[in-house]
Amino acid sequence: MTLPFTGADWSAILPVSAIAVTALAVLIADLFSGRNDQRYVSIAIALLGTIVGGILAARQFGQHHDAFFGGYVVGGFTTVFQEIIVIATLGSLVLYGALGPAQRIAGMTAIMLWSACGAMLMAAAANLMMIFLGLELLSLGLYALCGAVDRRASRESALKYLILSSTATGFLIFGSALLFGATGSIRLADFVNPVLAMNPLFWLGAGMFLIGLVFKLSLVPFHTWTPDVFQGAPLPVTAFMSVATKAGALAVFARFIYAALPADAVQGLLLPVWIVAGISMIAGNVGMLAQHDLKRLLGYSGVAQIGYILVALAGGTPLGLRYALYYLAAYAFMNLGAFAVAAAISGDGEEGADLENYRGLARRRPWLAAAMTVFLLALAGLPPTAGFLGKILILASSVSAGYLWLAALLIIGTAISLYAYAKVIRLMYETSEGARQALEPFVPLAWASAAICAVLVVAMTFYPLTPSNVLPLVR
Amino acid sequence: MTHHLLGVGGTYPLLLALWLLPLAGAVVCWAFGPQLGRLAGWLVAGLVAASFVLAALSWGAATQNAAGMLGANQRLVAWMPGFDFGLLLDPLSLIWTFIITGVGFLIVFYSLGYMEGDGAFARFFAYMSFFVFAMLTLVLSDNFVGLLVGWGLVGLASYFLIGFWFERPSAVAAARKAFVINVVGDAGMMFAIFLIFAKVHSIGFGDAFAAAGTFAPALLFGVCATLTIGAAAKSAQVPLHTWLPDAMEGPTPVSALIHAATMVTAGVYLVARCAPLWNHSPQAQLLVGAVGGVTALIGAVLGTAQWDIKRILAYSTMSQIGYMIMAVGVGAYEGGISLFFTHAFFKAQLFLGAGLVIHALNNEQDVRRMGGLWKRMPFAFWVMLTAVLAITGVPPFSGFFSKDEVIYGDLQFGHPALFAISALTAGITSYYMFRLLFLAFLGEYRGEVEHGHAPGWTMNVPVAILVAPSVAIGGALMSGGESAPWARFFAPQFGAEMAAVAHRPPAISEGMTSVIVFALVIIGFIIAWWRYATTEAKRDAVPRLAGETAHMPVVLTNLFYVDAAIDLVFVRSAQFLGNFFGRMLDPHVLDGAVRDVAFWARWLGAVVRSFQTGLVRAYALILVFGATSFIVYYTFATYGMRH
Amino acid sequence: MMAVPLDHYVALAAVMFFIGVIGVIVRRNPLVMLMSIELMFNAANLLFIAFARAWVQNSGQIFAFLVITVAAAEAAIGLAIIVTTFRPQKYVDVDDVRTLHG
Amino acid sequence: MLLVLLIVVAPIAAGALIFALPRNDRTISRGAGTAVAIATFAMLIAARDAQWSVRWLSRPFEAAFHFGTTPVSFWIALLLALCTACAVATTRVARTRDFVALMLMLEGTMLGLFLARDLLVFALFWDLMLVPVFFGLVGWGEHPATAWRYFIYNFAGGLTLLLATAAFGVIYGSTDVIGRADAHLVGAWAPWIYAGFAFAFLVKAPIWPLHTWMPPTYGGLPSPMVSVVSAVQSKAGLYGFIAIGLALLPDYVREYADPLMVLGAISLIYGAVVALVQNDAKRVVAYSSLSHLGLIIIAVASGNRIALAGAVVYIVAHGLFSAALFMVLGYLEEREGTRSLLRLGGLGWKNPRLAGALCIAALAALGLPGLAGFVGELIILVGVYQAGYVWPVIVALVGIVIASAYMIRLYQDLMNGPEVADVPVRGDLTWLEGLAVAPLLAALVIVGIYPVPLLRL
Repeated sequence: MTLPFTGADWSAILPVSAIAVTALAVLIADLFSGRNDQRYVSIAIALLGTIVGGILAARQFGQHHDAFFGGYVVGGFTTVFQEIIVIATLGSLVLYGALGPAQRIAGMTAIMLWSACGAMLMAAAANLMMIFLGLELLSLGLYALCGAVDRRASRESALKYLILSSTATGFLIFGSALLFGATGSIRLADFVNPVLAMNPLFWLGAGMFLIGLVFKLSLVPFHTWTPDVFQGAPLPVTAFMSVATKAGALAVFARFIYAALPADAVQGLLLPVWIVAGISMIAGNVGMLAQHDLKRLLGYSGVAQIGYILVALAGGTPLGLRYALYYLAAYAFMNLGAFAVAAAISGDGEEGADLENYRGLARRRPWLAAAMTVFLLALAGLPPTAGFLGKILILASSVSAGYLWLAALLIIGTAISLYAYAKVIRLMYETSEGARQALEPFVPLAWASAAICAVLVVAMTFYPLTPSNVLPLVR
Repeated sequence: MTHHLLGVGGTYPLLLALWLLPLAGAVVCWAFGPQLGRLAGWLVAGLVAASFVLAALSWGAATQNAAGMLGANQRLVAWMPGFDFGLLLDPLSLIWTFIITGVGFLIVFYSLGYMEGDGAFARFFAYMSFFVFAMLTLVLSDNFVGLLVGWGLVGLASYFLIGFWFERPSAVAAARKAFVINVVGDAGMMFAIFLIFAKVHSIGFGDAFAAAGTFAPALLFGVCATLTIGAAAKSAQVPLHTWLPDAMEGPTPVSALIHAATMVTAGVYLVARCAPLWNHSPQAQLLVGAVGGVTALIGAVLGTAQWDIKRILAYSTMSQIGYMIMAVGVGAYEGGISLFFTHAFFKAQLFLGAGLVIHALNNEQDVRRMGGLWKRMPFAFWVMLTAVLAITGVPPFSGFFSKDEVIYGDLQFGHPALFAISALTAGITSYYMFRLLFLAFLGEYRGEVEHGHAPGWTMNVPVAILVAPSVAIGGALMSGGESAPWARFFAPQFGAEMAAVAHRPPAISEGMTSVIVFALVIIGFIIAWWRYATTEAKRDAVPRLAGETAHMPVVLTNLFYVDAAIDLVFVRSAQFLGNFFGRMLDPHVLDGAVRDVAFWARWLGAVVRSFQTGLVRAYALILVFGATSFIVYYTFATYGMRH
Repeated sequence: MMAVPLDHYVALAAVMFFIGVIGVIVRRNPLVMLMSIELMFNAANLLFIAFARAWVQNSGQIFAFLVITVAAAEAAIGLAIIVTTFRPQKYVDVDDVRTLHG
Repeated sequence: MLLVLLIVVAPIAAGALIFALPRNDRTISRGAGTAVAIATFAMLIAARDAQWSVRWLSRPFEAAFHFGTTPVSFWIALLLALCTACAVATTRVARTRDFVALMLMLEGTMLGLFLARDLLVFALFWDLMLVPVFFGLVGWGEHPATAWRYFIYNFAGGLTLLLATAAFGVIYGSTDVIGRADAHLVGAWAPWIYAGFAFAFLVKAPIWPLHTWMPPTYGGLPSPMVSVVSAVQSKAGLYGFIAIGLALLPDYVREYADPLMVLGAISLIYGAVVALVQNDAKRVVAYSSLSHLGLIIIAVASGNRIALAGAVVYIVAHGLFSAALFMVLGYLEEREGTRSLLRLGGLGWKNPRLAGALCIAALAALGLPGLAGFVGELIILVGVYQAGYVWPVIVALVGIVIASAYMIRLYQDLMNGPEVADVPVRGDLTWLEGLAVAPLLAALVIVGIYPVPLLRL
């Protein structure tokens, strides 16, 4: 018998499978590589494979194809999200290379690659099953990665993430089941049916489905896991989570609201999401105020940043999606850059997380401090960074969509957030005696990725690469 | 109506030279003071003399009266439409220029000796020269803003010179007071400028005066009233007079030049210059006349209660300027100006004479510790005597003629009340001036200084020179009413006004008024003699003076409480507000609000973090709570939509 | 035609799901919490199956199988994590795990 | 014309390059900084009417990196270049190299603001110019709380500006509008957009009651930086009112003129009376600027042509004399180690040049006729009165009187009176310091006599 799938279908999942295979290659290579260079072997292979995957994915841009009976859509914004995920993976893998003593990291590398595959599946998923598959592939990997370091905090974060995330997943699949029950189909494309606009079952299903997504996006009040897990997980994992998870979930969310909802129900169906987004912009930013741990601070900041991105989507306008993508890409670079700096100043362990270690950094490592400043200013939305332009684009779209109250909340939240970010800047630049004198070691990988991110964050301001003709290819 | 000021656009380069020479002197002395040394003084004296000569040379140009254009004109710069600047030399400004440069020269020359050996010799002359420049700017401008510039700059020069010995706190305070009160005057004038500009869209005298007839009465009164504020501040008129007595902290030559001869008469100049405005506003004339009259009286009364020789002269200056202001206010422009003219000489003479005394007695200024000086310094005595006779208006000294014109002017222009006041004031004047003379020069010497340093020729010569005009110039120029050279000189400028009043002759003749005034003067003299110059008065002068000091009416020792009132109403209240705003409102209320925002933000953060207990089950609970609210919404939203 | 009306399945699934949720909240033993989560998953599975039957759409059943598989994997990882977390002590109680907070 | 872009980029790039110098370098960085500032001055004159533009955004609204001076901003930019040159030339602070670099970046960012012909670029530089000052406060300030108050307060303003800009762009379709006569926005949204702009401008100026960040900031910053900040950065708000408020939303400036004028008047009197009782020399000047800027706000609110011409003169004048005042006070503080009016006194004897410089600056500040300040005040008030506003004119005149009081007090308490024993007097102005202040003072005199070029709007 022959499989009902065409070559096009297989080529559609080529990028993902490339990365998945790379993970296997890493594991195998690890067996044959010598004691002291194995970590670099793993990293090298992983990076190579991911880049290949990225290139393959990039080649799909614009070539729209509904693979596997419309369950897996490539082209269009899938590509953009997948590229962002690839970038996140690269950035995080680099951190693995930069951090810690020479140890066996092949396993972690492989798992991270598989998680990336999960995220990429989510980005392309166009039916509930594929979404669930990707989500779980991503999450299962992350559970393992979180607990993969022999530290109490790390194990705790893993446990918390496991329990909470699975609960949320429970809501998601229950919602999926209800959606299936309301529509008789698992293809998002079939949900655009106007008759569903009034169907209570459909509404309830959509609601519970959204709960699962909103949890992954870590919006208040579904954010409680974020600070703890970000703080507890190893640096590279946190970096990966902060971008890849959100990218995947955001892709699903975008596809859901753009391609899967009856037009005249969209307003009502999404109102709760906008509300929690608004709350997140305030809560996330005030949460940052009294933090002493960079990863935890960035966890809270992520809560608020996702809020900003959702504001862009609030209008449901094509431009809104473009700006969301732009801001997400910018956010990826800001965050990865910040984590790269953190990695650069942590030696074997997690010193990079403790803000105390940033005191007086400008005197010891001016360039690192400068890069960190760029990232923090970008997160705060100050020029000359992509954060600034992203903010103004988001404001523009929300104003034109008439969601002024979200714009106002965004403004207030941003004003608050500046305090938290600038506090770190001040730490780095203040000239106090308490500062440590020992010079942080020079870590080429971390420095390089920080530099690249900094350059991109600034460059994106002046050359805003907002992917055009995205929306036509959503469906 | 005189349209003679519309000479904008003319050229008369000589005017530039005569205007800028003193400035050059100031700049040079300021920049190269230390290097110049004593030369600085001679340089300034020379430059001032030079501009006096230039002024004399421009007599013809200033008095030329061709095609309704009186005087010479030099345009300077135009800022924007309506803001044209230029210089103007006409009879009025010519007279002032003569006094500024002429008397100015004598006083600068006198200072050569007086400031001998002072630490900041060059700085003094830089200031003096700068003052002359500023004063020339004031009187030569052909527009209100230029006038105001000069107005401010003379105020600055006077500030510098009052505070010349700035290690003395009293001098510093006096300078500050003088400056701020003068700025009040500047503000008044600025407002007048706004009013005028809004009406005629120009700052030029000519445009304003040409349109004076078209002003609404209220507006015109407003203009004159605000200008009066400026005049009052600069000319020490009630209630803005309090700075003048304190200004005596400055070196005596300064008091002579700035606070007697020239600057303080700027108010007179202003009113005379704006005659066309005042002529159209009887209320304004009454206002200014009243201010002047009251000031004349108050100045004289306060003059009777002073012991500091320079303060006595200061109050007499205030009183005399009151006369002038009153005169020009009521419309007797010639009279006012003639009093300014003669006053410049005899008051300068009085101050310089006093300067001789003070110099000789090592800066002793209290007349109670003088006495019998006519034996020690006869020259000073004779100088002072002639000057006193001049100021009290004893014929045929110059003061007689000018004061006569002023007092008679009140009647001519129909202000009998002012006539009464000024006649009375004349009597008081003679009392306190002779009091000064007797206390200082008659009787026995009551001080300690045995032999101070005798003044050199540089001090004596100028004083001697001044004697001549203060004795004779009145008779020479002002005798003979309409036909007098003085009257003919000003006929083109104020002729119209004179003609306006010619046809309403007052009740009593000019001769009659002179007799009345002179009688009062005699009375004043007799009282002074009886109190200070009789033999027994001279014998036990010391206890008598002590008693007089003790029993001095409190209202006089407190100078009618004007200082206290100003201090309480303006200074204290401003400082109170400042403290309240700056130490209370700013840090605690306004900034407090900002800090509260920060506080509430942190509080909110604490609330948010308080949910992060670290307990998985708590997190799950929160999650479920959120989920429940979602579910509730999605369950009932559809109901809401259906019904 | 089906013997048991669809509503019953839905109701049962809802109850199961509810019990699962409650379990997650109230139980302190992570293993039991995992079980409760499994209960939630299975509630969903029940729905899938029921709806698949009702719509005559087998994608629901496939979905159910997928969920079961994934749940198994999740349980495996979960157990591993729980073991590593509580290896030092003799009993398991999630309330002991609270170093990360604030 | 690329030169225009160079004007903005050169100082920033130079600032970055200066970091390449050895860490404890003083003279080279100082010299280079001065040279760059002077170069920008020259380039500005060369590129007076030039423009440079390149497309930035096409959606959601047109935006372009569009630079070029407007008649108003040209003078402010010149002022900025001049002040920076003078301030940098005599910088004497710890870590001079870093400080000079910051100064150049400050100049560059502010030049970007004043040369921006596009609202979005304007907003970008509006936030960007906060950063160098924040670093100045962090690295050299007196205490950290000041940095927060400055940064967050102004950033809040920047955000409302951002929102207003976005709304303007969405509604008008383009933000490339500064300096264009035809771009007027009206409609239901416009008042809110104006409100967003106005808040930012009022915070930045600052105007009562949004001024509380200003006295500590001016007091805490090292004098070279505060001289530039008070001289030029505070003008950003006023420039905004002129170039954005009056040009793009004139109807609403007119409609809400009275509240604006009230705020201006309150600031005017408030700043004056508070300056009257301050004992910290720098704070006296700080509050005096609050008062002076209030006058400019009144001018803007009046909307009268003459008043605006006067406002330009006064903007430049205030820049010159506040820069000079802060620089001189800085020299004083470096010498005496304190700037308390209570502790200092009688310095005039030993430091005639210092006293002279302070005197001229103070006189200009109190509006002495013949100096630049007077010209501005006079023309502003002439215009305001012509526009029919009488009470603000009277308030302003009262303010002028009080100004004379506090400026004279400042000068006298420092320079006059008996010499104070316990403060050391360490020498008069050096020739370099004199040379640095001289241009500002000279400009004050020149503008005071011949302001014509500034009056051509």
